[in-house]
Amino acid sequence: MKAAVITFPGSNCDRDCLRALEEIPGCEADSVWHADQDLAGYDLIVLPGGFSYGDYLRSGAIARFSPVMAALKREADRGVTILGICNGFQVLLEAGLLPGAMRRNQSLKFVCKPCELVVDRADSRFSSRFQEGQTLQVPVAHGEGNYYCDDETLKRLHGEGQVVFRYADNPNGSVADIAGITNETGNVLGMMPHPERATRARLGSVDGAEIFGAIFDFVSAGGKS
Amino acid sequence: MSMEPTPEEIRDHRVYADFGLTDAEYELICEKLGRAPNYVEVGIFSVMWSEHCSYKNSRPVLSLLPTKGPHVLVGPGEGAGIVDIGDGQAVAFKIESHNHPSAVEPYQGAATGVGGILRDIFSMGARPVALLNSLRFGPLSDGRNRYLFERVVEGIGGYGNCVGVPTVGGEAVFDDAYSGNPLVNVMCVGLIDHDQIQKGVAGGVGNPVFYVGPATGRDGIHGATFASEELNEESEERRPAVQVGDPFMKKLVMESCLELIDSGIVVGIQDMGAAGLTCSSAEMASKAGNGMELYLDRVPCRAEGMTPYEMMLSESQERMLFVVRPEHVDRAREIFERWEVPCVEVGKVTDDGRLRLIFHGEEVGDLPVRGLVDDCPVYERAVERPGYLDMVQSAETLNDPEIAGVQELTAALKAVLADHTVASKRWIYEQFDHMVQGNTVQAPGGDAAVVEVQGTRKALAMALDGDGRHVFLDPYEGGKATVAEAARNLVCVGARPLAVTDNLNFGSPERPEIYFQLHQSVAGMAEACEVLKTPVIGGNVSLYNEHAGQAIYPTPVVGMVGLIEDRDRMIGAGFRGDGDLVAVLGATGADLGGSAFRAVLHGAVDGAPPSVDLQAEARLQDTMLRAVEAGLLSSAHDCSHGGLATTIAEKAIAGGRGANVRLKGDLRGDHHLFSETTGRIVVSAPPEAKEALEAIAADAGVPLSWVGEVGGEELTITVNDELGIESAVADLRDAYEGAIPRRMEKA
Amino acid sequence: MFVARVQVTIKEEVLDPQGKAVEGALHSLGFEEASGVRIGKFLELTLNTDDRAVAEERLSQMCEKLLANPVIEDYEFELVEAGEAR
Amino acid sequence: MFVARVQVTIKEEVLDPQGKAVEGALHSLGFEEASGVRIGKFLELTLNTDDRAVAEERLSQMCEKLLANPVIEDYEFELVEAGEAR
Ligand SMILES: Nc1ncnc2c1ncn2[C@@H]1O[C@H](COP(=O)(O)OP(=O)(O)O)[C@@H](O)[C@H]1O
Ligand SMILES: [Mg+2]
Repeated sequence: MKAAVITFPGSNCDRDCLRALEEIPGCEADSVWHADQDLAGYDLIVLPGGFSYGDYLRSGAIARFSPVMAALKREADRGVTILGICNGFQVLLEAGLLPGAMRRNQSLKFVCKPCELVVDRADSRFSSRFQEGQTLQVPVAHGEGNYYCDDETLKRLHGEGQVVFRYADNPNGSVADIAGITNETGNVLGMMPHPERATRARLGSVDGAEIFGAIFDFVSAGGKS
Repeated sequence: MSMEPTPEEIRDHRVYADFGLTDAEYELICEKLGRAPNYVEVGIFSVMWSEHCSYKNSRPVLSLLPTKGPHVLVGPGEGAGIVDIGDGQAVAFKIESHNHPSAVEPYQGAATGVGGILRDIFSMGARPVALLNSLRFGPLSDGRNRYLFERVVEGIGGYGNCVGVPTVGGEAVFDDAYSGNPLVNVMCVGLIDHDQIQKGVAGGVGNPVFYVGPATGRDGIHGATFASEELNEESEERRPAVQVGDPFMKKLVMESCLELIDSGIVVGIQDMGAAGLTCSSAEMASKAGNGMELYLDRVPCRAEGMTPYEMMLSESQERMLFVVRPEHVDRAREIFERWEVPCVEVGKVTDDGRLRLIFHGEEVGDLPVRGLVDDCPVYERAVERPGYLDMVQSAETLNDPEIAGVQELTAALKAVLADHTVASKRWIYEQFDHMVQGNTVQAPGGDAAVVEVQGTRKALAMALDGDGRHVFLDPYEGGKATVAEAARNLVCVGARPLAVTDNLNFGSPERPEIYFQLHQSVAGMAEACEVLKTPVIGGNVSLYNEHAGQAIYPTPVVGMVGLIEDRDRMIGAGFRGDGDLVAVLGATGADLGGSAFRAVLHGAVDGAPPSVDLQAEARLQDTMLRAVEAGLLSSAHDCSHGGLATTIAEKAIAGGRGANVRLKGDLRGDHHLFSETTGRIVVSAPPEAKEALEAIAADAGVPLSWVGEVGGEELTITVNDELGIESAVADLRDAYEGAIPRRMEKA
Repeated sequence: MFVARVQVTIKEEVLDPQGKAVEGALHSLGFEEASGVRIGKFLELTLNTDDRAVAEERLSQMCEKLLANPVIEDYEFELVEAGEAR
Repeated sequence: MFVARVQVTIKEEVLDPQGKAVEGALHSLGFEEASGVRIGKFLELTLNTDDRAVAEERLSQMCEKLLANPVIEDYEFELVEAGEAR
């Protein structure tokens, strides 16, 4: 599997994501600068967490105009697997690749802690290593993770099986406890929790590694789950 | 510019006095210059000769501290100290205060404090891997204190979270002594290879000098002076001294500077911290024994019509100064262009030992570099033992009516656990990203934070400790205790303490009784550092912490870093396995002076605090490390505030399991449970480890008593067979975890 | 030259956690008369053009594209000729 | 009843990193004509009082105490009688 991790000015989980990917045998991961315009040849593109452009104005609002984003859209349309984590999720929302928007956490406070996630769909390319209803330990760290969408969109998300991860104990006020959703075609996932921070037992959990692992399985199987 | 006073007016109207210079200092400046200084020159002298930059009041005291050790690669004098951790790697760390800015604008004050300390670390060439902070406020029952606390925490998070350096630990203390003058100390730890260590030198005559970072504004002018005076009603008027941080820009400046350093072309680099362009240029020139010429027209400015005075004294954030050889200029520019960080040539290195300022083709300042940096007068202040000491120390702390019976004692324990200084600091650290970079293997909440060194089996442990109450009651013993506790925190996770960075937070040194506190506590710290073999490799001094004439508790804060050779040996504070045995290492005496128990239950801060037997402490810590190395222990937790009862309760809460503990001894029950004798650690170990642990302790002559076993969901503690504490762990957790949130929700 | 003053507000139907919190704080400070607090953004910028119609058109684009997120936010602006008193 | 509209802006001499970043983004989107971008807060609230003078006085207090941080921010407001068209 060939993976790309995009670095926007202000990304700060890019190295962590690279490291998590490199720990998978058979995975090659490149760091890609936001000014690059070519993403051809990658099986997975990761938009990492952090504070792109300081998250000034709105989180993800400025990064979505980075040169690399046009290429990302192309790859997304082609069905390439795209994973937006935390700030990456916010960028995908702002870019319209996923529906909805982020608000400030209900507590108005940044929250960093281990979090319990419930797997809502085990048939996505991101969650195939889990059982439906299984709970995972994956930490969150964000100030604007309070997911919003209108009722109609929510119905559609549920109807189309786009909600992949839910919070067992909602840390931020998100609509319907949503922690991670895909687009309609299921190749783009945005999630607020950080799987790259749950890749070694010493960090408290290895559940995050299984998310990367599921993507690896999908790609290795020639893009069929 | 025409509005600036002339040299004559400065002299006649004593304008220099507004900048904090004395008449004698002004005379000395005239002597150094051979003439009366103009406005920009007197401004520059005043910041360079402020306490914050010159240490003119504290230098005689600082010289007491041991600074050498075989593993010290860089000691005090640079942006940060650096200590070897083997295999060509080293750890850089330093602490810094941002007390006064935080009192006036808590969010930005704290945020820019974090920004400043990060600069100190990466300007040495080290990549920041962890941040810590030490906070002190008045009680949270007061609205203003809650506001300061809330905003300071947000500011630290707002900055640290954004730059992507995990905030892994710290401390927070609440006491009336800090109402009106909160303390905000921040520490940064970085990793570096030996061959990458940078020094802030302006070497090579003729080399160009570059300014990096955002434009200079009119913010923070005279910040260093502001930090060196007492707070009063007019402090709010000093608002221009408050700066706004830009963590996003900082992240870019940091990454680009690290790349520049990595490229190997840097001759010298230094951050523009306190006193901005002035301090960085003068110090870099001074360290190289050179001079520097600055072309002020080229300094990027945010506002129109900025004067040389404003440019030189601004403390706008996120700026750096560096020197490279002419042939490397293009390479340097390329790096900053890629990161979209402004980088401008603003001067050159000269050989005449002068700092010359050129503006619109005219020389507007001409100062001797040595005079600015090294010739500030040093003051040996008068020392006088404060009158209060005899009074507080002679207080009877052992004669209060005994708190007895399981109900009363359990209630007392819950009250101590819910004291906001003792209570869980989760409310704080959950607002900090303590996991970014993916190396945090002991999150905040334990005795020390632990961060892995990527690509090795090593890990770094770090802790920050201060105990103003004990230092107030006995400066010398309190100074010793502060160092001893920091080291003990490190050994509790299995780390060997390496070195110290300290922050001396005191009142006005011009008051003899304050100078006594400063002198005595530093002497105590020095002795402890000597015995525990933890040299001081850097630090910071913050004096004049007074509000409305009232000084804070004398509060030296110690930041310590230790090394864990094998991360798999690391242990935590919480009970781990049911059936494990519980032991107390160290002896318990009747030490209620200055204790949390007395403060919470009797409302008194008095008595003689526990004295510290440093030799016993060294043996204890050594024993602890040997036990960890032998893999004997399941957990360890330093016994400090709130005594054995609190320590054991914390172990139960952290481990999510109960214990059955039986204490024996000659002390009164409540005293046994809550005494704060130093030099104790509560450990748990599997039964099979019992004999080996006994052997190690006996060998070192460290008292060891087996007091119970782990298990169940209840904590019970008997003293001499009488039930003292009995509670579900969940109820203890509620008291401990709920204390700060409940106080903040009351808002 | 125009000075643009842009107000970006969270849509009515979207819960505004910040507004709620500020309202609570106002009440606890004794400002009981305050209600319905909504918090948004206020932006000020200068537009280097002399044609009001062009300025309006361009500013609308800026708002649509970047300054507001149409999923949860509304915007409103006014243009004032630079130098003019407001 | 009055509706209050409050604008909180960062003081002239204080750095506004948000404004800087947004200005950069506008330029890279081709909105070269935009400059001097400053970002502040916009608040809307209802005041349950019928006396304009009282409303003004109280609103000033709210701004001083809570809504603006006088150390680095300025504020401005207007009061509109509820129901009135703006
Ligand atoms: N309390 C202290 N103990 C030991 N060294 C100190 C102490 N305070 C300051 N120093 C050292 O004095 C040197 C001068 O500090 P300084 O240049 O003022 O740093 P900064 O500008 O970052 O405040 C630093 O190396 C610092 O580590
Ligand atoms: Mg420095």
